Formats: sequence, C-alpha cells, structure tokens
Amino acid sequence: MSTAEVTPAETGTKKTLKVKRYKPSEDPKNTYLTDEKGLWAWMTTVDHKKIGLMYLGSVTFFFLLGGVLALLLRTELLTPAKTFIEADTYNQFFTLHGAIMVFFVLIPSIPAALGNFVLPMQLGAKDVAFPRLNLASFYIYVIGAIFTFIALANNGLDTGWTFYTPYSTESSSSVIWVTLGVFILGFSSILTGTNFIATIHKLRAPGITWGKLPLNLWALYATSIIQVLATPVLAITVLLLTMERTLGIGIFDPALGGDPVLFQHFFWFYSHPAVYIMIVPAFGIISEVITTFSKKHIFGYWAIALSSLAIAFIGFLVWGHHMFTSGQSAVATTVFSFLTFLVGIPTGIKILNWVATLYKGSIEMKTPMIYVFSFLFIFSIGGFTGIMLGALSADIHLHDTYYVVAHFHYVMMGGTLISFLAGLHYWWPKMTGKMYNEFQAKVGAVLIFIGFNTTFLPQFIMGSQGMPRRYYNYIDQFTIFHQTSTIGSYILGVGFLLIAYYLAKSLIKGEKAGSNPWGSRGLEWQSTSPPDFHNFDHTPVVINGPYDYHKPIEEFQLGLAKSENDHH
Amino acid sequence: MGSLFDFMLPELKSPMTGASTDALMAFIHIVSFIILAGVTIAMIYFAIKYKRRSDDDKTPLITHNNKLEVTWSVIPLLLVFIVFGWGYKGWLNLQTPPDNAYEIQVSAYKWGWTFSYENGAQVGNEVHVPAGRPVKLVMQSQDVLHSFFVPDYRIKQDVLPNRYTSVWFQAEEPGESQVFCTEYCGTSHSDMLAKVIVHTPEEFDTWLSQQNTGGGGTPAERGENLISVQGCVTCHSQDGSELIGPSFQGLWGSERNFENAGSVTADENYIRESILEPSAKIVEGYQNQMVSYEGRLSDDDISDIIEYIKTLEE
Amino acid sequence: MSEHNHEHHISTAGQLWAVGTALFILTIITVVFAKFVAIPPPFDVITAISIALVKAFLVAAFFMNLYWDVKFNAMLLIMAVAFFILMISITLLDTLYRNDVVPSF
Amino acid sequence: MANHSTSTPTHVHHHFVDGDQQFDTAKLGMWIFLVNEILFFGGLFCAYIVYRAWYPELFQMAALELNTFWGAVNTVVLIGSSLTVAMAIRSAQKDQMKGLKINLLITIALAVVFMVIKGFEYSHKFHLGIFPGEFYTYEGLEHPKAAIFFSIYYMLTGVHALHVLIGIGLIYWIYLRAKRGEFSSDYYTPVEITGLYWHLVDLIWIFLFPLLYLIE
Repeated sequence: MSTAEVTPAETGTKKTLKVKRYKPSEDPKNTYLTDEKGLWAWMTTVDHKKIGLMYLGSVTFFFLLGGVLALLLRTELLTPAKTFIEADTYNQFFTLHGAIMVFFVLIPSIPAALGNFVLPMQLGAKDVAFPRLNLASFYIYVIGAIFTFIALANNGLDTGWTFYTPYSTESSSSVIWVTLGVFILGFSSILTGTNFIATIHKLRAPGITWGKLPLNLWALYATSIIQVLATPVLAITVLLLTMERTLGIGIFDPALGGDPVLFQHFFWFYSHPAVYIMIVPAFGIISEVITTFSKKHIFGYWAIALSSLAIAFIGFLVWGHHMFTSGQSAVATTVFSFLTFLVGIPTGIKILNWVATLYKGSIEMKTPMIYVFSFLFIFSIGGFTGIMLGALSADIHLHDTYYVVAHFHYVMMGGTLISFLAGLHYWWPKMTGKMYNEFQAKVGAVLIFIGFNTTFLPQFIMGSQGMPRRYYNYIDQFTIFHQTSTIGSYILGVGFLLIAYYLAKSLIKGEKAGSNPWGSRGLEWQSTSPPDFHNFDHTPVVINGPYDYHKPIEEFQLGLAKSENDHH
Repeated sequence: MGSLFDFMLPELKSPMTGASTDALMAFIHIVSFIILAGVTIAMIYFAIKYKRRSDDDKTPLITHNNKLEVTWSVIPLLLVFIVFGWGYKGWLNLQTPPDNAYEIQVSAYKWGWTFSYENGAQVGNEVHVPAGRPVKLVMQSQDVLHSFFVPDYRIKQDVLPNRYTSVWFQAEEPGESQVFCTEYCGTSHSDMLAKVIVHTPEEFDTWLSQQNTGGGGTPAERGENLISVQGCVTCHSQDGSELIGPSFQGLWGSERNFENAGSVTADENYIRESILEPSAKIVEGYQNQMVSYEGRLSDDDISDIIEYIKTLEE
Repeated sequence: MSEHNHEHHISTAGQLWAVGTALFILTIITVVFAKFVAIPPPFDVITAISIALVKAFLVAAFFMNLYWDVKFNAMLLIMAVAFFILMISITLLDTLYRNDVVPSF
Repeated sequence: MANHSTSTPTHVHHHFVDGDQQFDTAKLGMWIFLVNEILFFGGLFCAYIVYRAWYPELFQMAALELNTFWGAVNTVVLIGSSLTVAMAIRSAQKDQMKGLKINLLITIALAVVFMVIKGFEYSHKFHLGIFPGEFYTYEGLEHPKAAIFFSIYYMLTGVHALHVLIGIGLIYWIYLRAKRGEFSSDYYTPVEITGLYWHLVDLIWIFLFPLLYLIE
C-alpha cells in the first residue's frame, strides 16, 4: 500500500490519498454480462454498459435498414430512368435513407452507443450521473423509432430528410408521424447530452483534472453541449411544422403568407450543429486509437481538446451556408460564408496534430489503426471539399449537386462511420471480452476503404459536372459515374457483411481478449474485460494523464485503498 | 492538369459569370491536393519508419510545440481568407446583373418552366437567348421551391413562391445548354429540365418576332389594361400628377423613402409587396390607405402590372 | 470529495417576500408605462423589455438561488441566453436585409 | 449492488460518493435541462421577433385584441406561485414539513388559477373567431397576416400553458412525496429541482406578457 498526491475534481486542492495497486484479473468471474441475466433484467437495467449495448444493437439495426435502402437507391441509379422502382418509391427511399442514417444512426452512434459504454469508465465512475434518465432516453429513442415505423406503414415520407416547406406542408405522405418521431427522438438526444455533461462535471475519479481528461471525453463534452443547445430548436421546428400541417399556422407556408426561407433557418440552426454532433465524437475516438497504437503521448493535447469546443461554438454560427442559393439576404450570405471558413481551421489543426502524434511513435497497424488511417485520408478530402462548398461562387455552382452528396458522405460516412468502426474494433474486446479475427478484420477495413472511395469519388466528378442530387432520372453523360458508384456501394455492402460475420463469430468462438490487449494507458483498460458491474474493483485514483505512454503501466492501476463511502 | 479540370467541369459557356468560379475551383483543388498529398505521405512514411519493433518500444515524450501549432493554424487561415475573398468577389458579380441585361420572366411549377418575353411570347422548357448579351431571368414559383441551375454557366438560384429572385448570364456562342431543377420538388423533380438555346442576335430577333404572342398583347399591355380594370388609376396617376397615392410615372428603379421603413430602390419585390401588403412600406408624404390586393390579382397579373410600370420609367 | 460540504444557502422569508414584492411592483410599473405613459417608439419596447430583464434577474438570482449557487449554473443560463440572441440576430441578418442586393458594409 | 453502510443515507445512489455530490449533480442536470428549455422557447421567440420586425403595425393592432388586465393578473398569479415555491424550498431546508406541504398546495392552486384565466382568454377569442392558423375567421383586424400573429400567440402561450400543466403535475407529485414524509433538510433535491423548473415557467411568462400584451 502506498500513497499518492492527487487533485480531486470537486475541491481543486491537492490532498494525499492512500492507494494500492489493483491489477485487473485476466479471467474475471463476475462481469456486467453475468451480473443480471434474462430479457427483463436487460430491459430494465440502469447499467450504462448494457444501455450502451442496447443502443449499439438499435443503431446496427437502423444502419442495416438505411444501408439496404442505400443499396436499392444505387441499384436504381444503374441506368437512367426506371431500372426497377418508380420515381415516387425512389423519392421515399432517399428520404428514409437520409432520415434514418441521420437521426437513428449517426447522431446516436458514437455518443449514445460507444459513449455510454466508455464515458463512465474513462472517468473512473460507476455509472453516468442519472442512470434512470439514461434508460429513459433509450426508450424515448425506441418510441421515436416506432413513430417512424408507423409513418413507413402509412404512405412513408417523400420530403427529403430536410422537410423543406412548402413541399412538406403539401406532401401527401405522413410527414406528421415522422416529425413527431423526430420530436421525441430529440428528447433522447437532449437527455443523453444532459447526462454526459453532468457526469463529466461531477463524477470524475480522484485525480482526473480537466487536463487529464481523455480527449474522447473532451469530444463527448463538446458534443453534449451542442446536443443540449441545438436539439430544442429542432424540437420546436418540427412542432411548428406539425402545426403548419394540422392547423395551417402560416409561419412557414408561403400560400398562407409565411416564409419558407425562415423554415430553412430554423431547420439548419439545428441541423448544421447536428453535423458536429455526428463528427466531433468521432474525433475523440481517433485521439484514443492513434495514441494507443503508436504508444505515444498525444501531440497537442490542448489544441485538440479546445478545438473540439471551438468547433462546437463556431458550428452554431454557420448554418446559413446551406442556404447560399435560397434567396436569403446578401448580408447573411456573406457573413455565413466567412464564418464557415473559421470552422475549418480547428478541424485542420486536429488532423495535423494527429499526424504529428505518429512521429517517432511505435506504430502497430491493427484494425482500429487501419480505420484511423482511412479516416485521416477520407476526412481530409471531406474537409477540403467543405472549403470548396464554403466559397460563395463555387457553392453557387456546386450546391445541391452530387458534389455535395459526395462531400457529406466523405464527412459523415468516411468521418463518423469509419471512426465508429475504429472505436467498435478498439473497444470490442473490452465490451465483450472476446477478440475478433484480426486478419478478417483487416480485410474488412480495406474493403470498406476501397468500396467507399469507389462509391463516392465519382460523385465528386459528376456533381461538379452538374448532376443534381435527389434525381431519379439523369441524362446519359452521367451513366458511367453512376455505374462506378453503384459497384463501389456493393463492395461496401460486402465489407459490412464481413464485419458483421466475424464480430458475430467472435462472440461465440472468439479468443479471450484479456484486460488490456492493446497496452493502452486509458483508464477504461485498467479494469477487467468485460468489466465488473461497478466498472472497477476499486475507485480508481489517477495520477498520470491518459496518454503518458512513457510511464510504466503499474502507475495506471491505482485505486483507493479505502473508499470514502464504503462502496468499494 | 488542364485536361483534368476540363474533365471535372462542363465546358464554360458564360465566362462573365463562370470564369472566376472555375479559377477559384482550380485553385482550391490544387492547394487541397498538395496538402492532402503531404498529409498522406507523412502518415504512410511514419507508419513505415516508426513501425513497432517490439512490445517494449520506448517512445519519446513529445507533448506539444506551440510554434508548429501557430504555423499550421495561421497558414490555413490565410489560405481560407484568400478563398473567402475570391469566392465573395465572384459571387458579387453573380448578384449584380449588368444594366443592359435582356430580361426574361421565368415561372417555375411542378414540373416545368415557362419563359415569358417582353413581347408576350411564352415558351415552355426552352429559353431562347441572344448570344453576346447579358440575360437576366426574373423568376418565381407557382407552387413549391424550385431551383434554376445551368452547369455550363455556373449559375444557380432558388425559385420561390411569393417572391422574385433573379439570375443572369451571358452566353458568348450560339449553342445549347442544359437547365436542371436542383431543389427537390416531388415526383418528377428529375424530369424538370429545360434547355437554354443561344442564337446569334439576328436569329434571336427573328425567332422572337415569329412567336405567337397570345391573346391580350404583351405583358405590359395586359398590365395597362389591368390597372384601369382594378381601379389602381383612381389613386395612382401615370403622368406624375399627385393623387391619393404615389404616381406610377418614374416609380420603377427610383429610390423610395418610407415613413415606417427606411428606403429601398423600387424593384419587382417592392412593387409586389406594395400590391399585396400595402401597409408594409408607406412612401413619405402619403397615408396608409390602400387595401391589399392579395387574392384579387394573380401572380401573372402582378407581373404584368410590373412590366407596365417599367414602361413608365422616366 | 466529502470534505466539500458547502452549506446550502437558505433564504429568509423576508428576503423572499422582498423579492416577490419587487416583482409585483415591477409588473404594475410595466403595465402603467405601457398603458398610461406615452413613450415614443422604440423606447416603449426597450422599457418593457428592460423591466422584464430586471424581473428575470430577480427570479433567477434569488428565487432560483443563482446568486448563492456555484457560478457554473449561472454560466449555463447566460450561455443559453447568449445562444438564443445569436440565433435571433443572425436570422435577422437575413430577414431584415432581403432588399439590399449588395451588403452595405 | 454495493453494500450501503450506515454512513451513507439510503437516498444516495450507489454511484455517488455522498448526498452533497448527488444534490449538486441533480441541480446541475436540471440547469442543463433548463438551458434546453430556453432554446426551445427561443425558437418561438425567434419567429415572433422576425414577424414583428416585418409587420410591426400588425403586432400593435393585434395586441389591442388581447386583454391586458387579465394578462397582468396572470403575471401576478404566476409570480405569486414562484414565491410560494421558493417558500416551499425554504420550508424543506428548515425541516418545516407542514409549511412545505401548504406552500406546495398554494402553488398548485395559483397555477390552476392561471390556467382558468388562460382558458377564459382562449374561449373569448374562439368566440370572436380568432382561431389559430387557417381556422382564423375574425374580421376585426384589417391585415393580411393577422392570422399569423395569432398563430404565434397561440403557439407561445399554448406551449407555455403546456409547461404550466406539466408543472402542476410535478408539484402535485412532490406534494404526495412530501406527504409520505420523504423529504427533510437532508434530502429535498426533488423539491429544489422542481422549483427550478417552475421558476423557469415563470421567467418565460415574464417575457411573454410585455411582448404579447403590452405593445401599443
């Protein structure tokens, strides 16, 4: 038993605590998976790890749904005009693909699924601040999903995920079911954000100062702030849209004297920051993975941490760059364009800091690291094309073409989804205690990379040549690009099937992972795999930063010798 | 490099609106490519050079380098300022049609376009324009949002119900260009296409004179008829004399000062607003007495009246 | 963490009544100003909003205890209001300037 | 589950070190939720301000249709209820359980009075044909966008009234828990955070009242 000098989060003054080393068992008997069993125990659990897994399951389900829709869309686009579905069906499919991927997959994917699992563990906490609220927000998500399914069974939705008025006020599809679903879903997002902010503020283990917070948590913190500040505006927007359809309140409907451009302001005030809700947590994962697999201290900790907050803040001021051609005032357009460029800077800083982290590291190309390299390449392209779209005169030409489609897939799929996969492969052994087949995983990662670029690179070219988005039919000159893109999407599909296959197999036949297979210094790895119900054997005490790879692992396995509230 | 850009972009047929855009896109593509290549090469080089030798590899503690951080913040910042300024300049040009632009009225609907000419000619899904002369399209929608996009000219503008928006271009050579609708508008959104057909000025004049102008004469003639039928003339003179409201003579393009809202230059949107919401802007020296004509005049009627008012320009 | 036993502030009944009375009086003042005193626009709106802001401050500071609370909670409230103002002012940049073709700065 | 020792009161959940940490966390959580409420109403206020800037004369004309007297009465009622909630929290802090229950009951009563007055205001307007949106049939206002003003009015006051109703439910729930003797000066977190919510409802009304009723 020894002592350590730490600064508890709450008081800010140094004090000496009695600590001892706890080496996590490599073969744990009791884990959160064995603690409570049965369907009912799962459905009523308040354990953040199980809730995280339930989110993971739902997100996977919706990803499958949205992915199948995407493949159907791409198949339809193999030839101009009708290939196998009607125009109206096509319009419904792209609307649902967009709405499902944005609201049900990308927004909850990293924060609610992976974040829920790792956030308390990285803090050394036993759970999130409000565990019951956490469960409630999962069920609110489920209710939102049910509303969307009701819409599906009832005329579907054909407005595009953006719900632009007056089309959405006139459309004969069931807009109201979806807007209500989105309204409800918003609360799920808000409650998760609220929970995370409170947890990061109040439940940090002794010694975790803001300067020792893992960058993943800085990213989740910034994300939560955006969720809390932006999502309510989405809620009121879809509520107003619902009222517009039921009562004809006329605020957004030009036929009743309203202003459709005002709707776009309302919508993008949420939906632009929402893009950062999707991408900022991805940055967090990249920071964790890149340090672990280069065994090296992160380069520019504060630059990366604070740039997340800067992105969160500036991200609120740029929504009008979706509206350069909408007929908004020239003043607004100019201001929005200018601010848009400012948001590009902190993003660029992050990329360069990550690359600098690799310098003189000890780099091991495991699957998560392959995803990180894919991310750095693909996301950079997404960023540069974002600069292109922020430039006023270029955006006039490119707006609402496939260039934009390619851009946001490079950012959302190439950024968020690929880093989600990085995170999934990184934390999979921690979540399940099992290891997947490394070779198959590498093949999967390479397939995703190739499939992705085959799908979306041609879309930049055809977009810049003038192919508009949301087109069922197209003129002949674009055929070759569409066909290449469709082939790419099939490669992606195969890649995802492979991933699903070996991950499922690892659950049954996978080798035991051990508590810390990657040799990470992160706090979540200093517990058993899978973790105990209470995450840690002893309340952890943190004296080193999460990226102090120059220090021996023993210094990362400290716990309170005696807990102050006797809860271990 | 040049041929790559030719591959990326359709042939530029309106250099006055598109040259700056093309140059800017080339600039961004080149700079982005250089930086991307740098990042990618660095990544791959590090991955090979610093490949893990053993599990006990020791790595140096490098936490940060402020000089480096500042460098790679400031250089991109300068670059994006250049891009912003460049884009802004090109866009300003797109927003300001030359004074001598030839004007065509555009009406968008689900799912097609109607183009109306000064002499009353109306053409569907085909807009004929003279080469070598700036053309300004004044557009409005009859139903939902649409967007007018001509890739060859690098122009795009949303078309809204209840408001006018405009876009301009100058095609230099006779030929054809594709028009797309780029704001999703329902079932046949992807078939809402049109063609710009560019003629030599002489051919254009011939073409225009051959068009059937339809009943009721030119828009301006119809407008003249409307203002007497609707009773506008009771309060608004056409010769500058003072009646209850401001005269129509010299109204178009003049600077209007208001009791309640600053000032604007009288344009389509102003006149339209004055007809539909007369109380929004009261010209100095007049009372708020006019009632709204919403529901009494169709959008086409209002456009016709505006056309007529344009002919009364001093 | 348990050393951190800060006392919860308990307002006296007098304090609460004083704040309540101030709020009642401000309500009467704002009605009187609006209905019986002719203030030229736009100062009428400014007066009404200023009084509302004072009332809001009283409620937030004393009823909601922010005056004695940790500063972070007050910061949250200020942040919410700041983002609300940002949302409105940027939206107004569009809706107020639609007629100007070229930015006037 | 963790074994609760005697030193930790039962209301403290296992993942907190002590009651203080739990109290602070709950309060922080509530404040974050209030941030979200402010921006929720912020969207409606934004619609209000945009339309007001476009049609100031409409807002002046339409405000005359609203009854300033009853609006002012409702302001006083709501401020009074805020005061009683603050008193309720004070009672809980001082272990005066009877005061807590009485103050909560007065708060509920005032909130009901607010809703009743609101109901009369609404029914008066419906009687005149001032319905929201396209059901608007009133002819006393000569303005093409009159319906939009009342749409905004109904949305703002309607969403606010919904919050009042939720507040009544919450305070009644707190009252029931107080009756069961769940609160003391050691543990009154639910009272405190419900109070915060109720004050926010009051705060919103403090701005709604001058913006809707007091424009001449």
